[in-house]
Amino acid sequence: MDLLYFAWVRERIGTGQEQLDPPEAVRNVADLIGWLATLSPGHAEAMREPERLRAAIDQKFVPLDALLGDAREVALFPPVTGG
Amino acid sequence: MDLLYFAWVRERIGTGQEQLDPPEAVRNVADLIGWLATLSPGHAEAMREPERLRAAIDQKFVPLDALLGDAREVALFPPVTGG
Amino acid sequence: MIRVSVDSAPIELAVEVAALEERGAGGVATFTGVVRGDDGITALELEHYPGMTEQALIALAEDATERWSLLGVTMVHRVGVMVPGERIVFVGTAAHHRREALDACAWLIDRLKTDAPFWKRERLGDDARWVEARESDAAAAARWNVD
Amino acid sequence: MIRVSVDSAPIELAVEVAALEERGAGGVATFTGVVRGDDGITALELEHYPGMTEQALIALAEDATERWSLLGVTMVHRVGVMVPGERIVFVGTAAHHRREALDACAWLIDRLKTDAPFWKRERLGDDARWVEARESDAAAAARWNVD
Repeated sequence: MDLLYFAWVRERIGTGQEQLDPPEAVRNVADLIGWLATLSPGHAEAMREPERLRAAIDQKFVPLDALLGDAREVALFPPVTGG
Repeated sequence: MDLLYFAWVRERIGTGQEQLDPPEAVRNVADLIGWLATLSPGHAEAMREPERLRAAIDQKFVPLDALLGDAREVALFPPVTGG
Repeated sequence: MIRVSVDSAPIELAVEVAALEERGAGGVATFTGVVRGDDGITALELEHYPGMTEQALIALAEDATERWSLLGVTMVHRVGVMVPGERIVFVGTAAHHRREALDACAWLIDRLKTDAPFWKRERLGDDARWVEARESDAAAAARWNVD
Repeated sequence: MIRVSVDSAPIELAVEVAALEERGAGGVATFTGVVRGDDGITALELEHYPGMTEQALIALAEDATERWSLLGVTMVHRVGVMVPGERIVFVGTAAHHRREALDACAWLIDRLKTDAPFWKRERLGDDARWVEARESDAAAAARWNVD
């Protein structure tokens, strides 16, 4: 699974992109956030407040309870601030 | 009193401006329209349908029942179509 | 902060927008009216009431700055003869907040249609006809009164 | 008819508007966001999600053409580093009727704020901070749902 990170999520983790293989128990985005938090201090810091995170699966915005299914690309980021 | 005419009112009358001295009995804009209609065939044609006319006294839009008072400039024209 | 112009020269949109952007605002909203060439229209003539027109536009711009928090208001109306594709009217607003700029811009063009003394005549080859006022314009201007 | 661009080059407003005017519409409405220099901001950085961003903007433009009768929709967003006074975003719509152009333009910028994956970081000299999303943007986007 390709993980993409943007804005301060990217900064805290220290990279904008990584390829990871989450365990079976990780079924939705919230699970993924919990699992990512265990990977490194940077990941932990980025995932510390899930309520401040937003997600996209295969380039579509999804709520945090969205199932990962056979997602190829999952992105995590703060609420958008364009325009 | 300066009379100004615009658009098809001007065209029918054949001039955009004239100086006239209406009689005492002409108290409001509607009276003025009625009196102007008697001045020439062109004036009559321009004033034929008062409901299609709009007016301004001293460069402010007014309804047709507005009193002329000591107006210096009265304009008659069709509904505006700018923009 | 308020700029009003009634002129027979073409409207310089880039210049007008640049002046609004220089107000230091976060957002600039504009509306530009363009002469349409459908229905066989070959030219459009715009007549106005010199003196009253400028006053009417200034009054609208001032009203807008009372209703909304604006850093700039520009209203430019072309008069005389113009051809399809040319700009008739430009309304632009600058504000810190986009909602103020957008609402004020929409309000100004709605009100200009009913409150400023301009008259349009369409030329269709050798023919010409005065454009009739539209009920929908009066309705559009009136709808702001319920705010 | 739909033009979407996400680019680090400055936004060429005159070019974008001219393209909309050429759609043969009676009216063109635009909104331009400009980097503000207040609060000591020296630069603004715009990050985005390549691929998803363009898709999101195209989806918004297509939605707008379903809601309103439009002849042209342009959405241009700048990314990278820009300084106060520069344009961040341009949204423009062309339509026969001004109401359609104005409403669609306002809708597009409201929705862009919540539906497109961009993130702003403000630089204040050597300092930098990510801009927080605003409740008011979500409210502005939601208010269109009651139509």
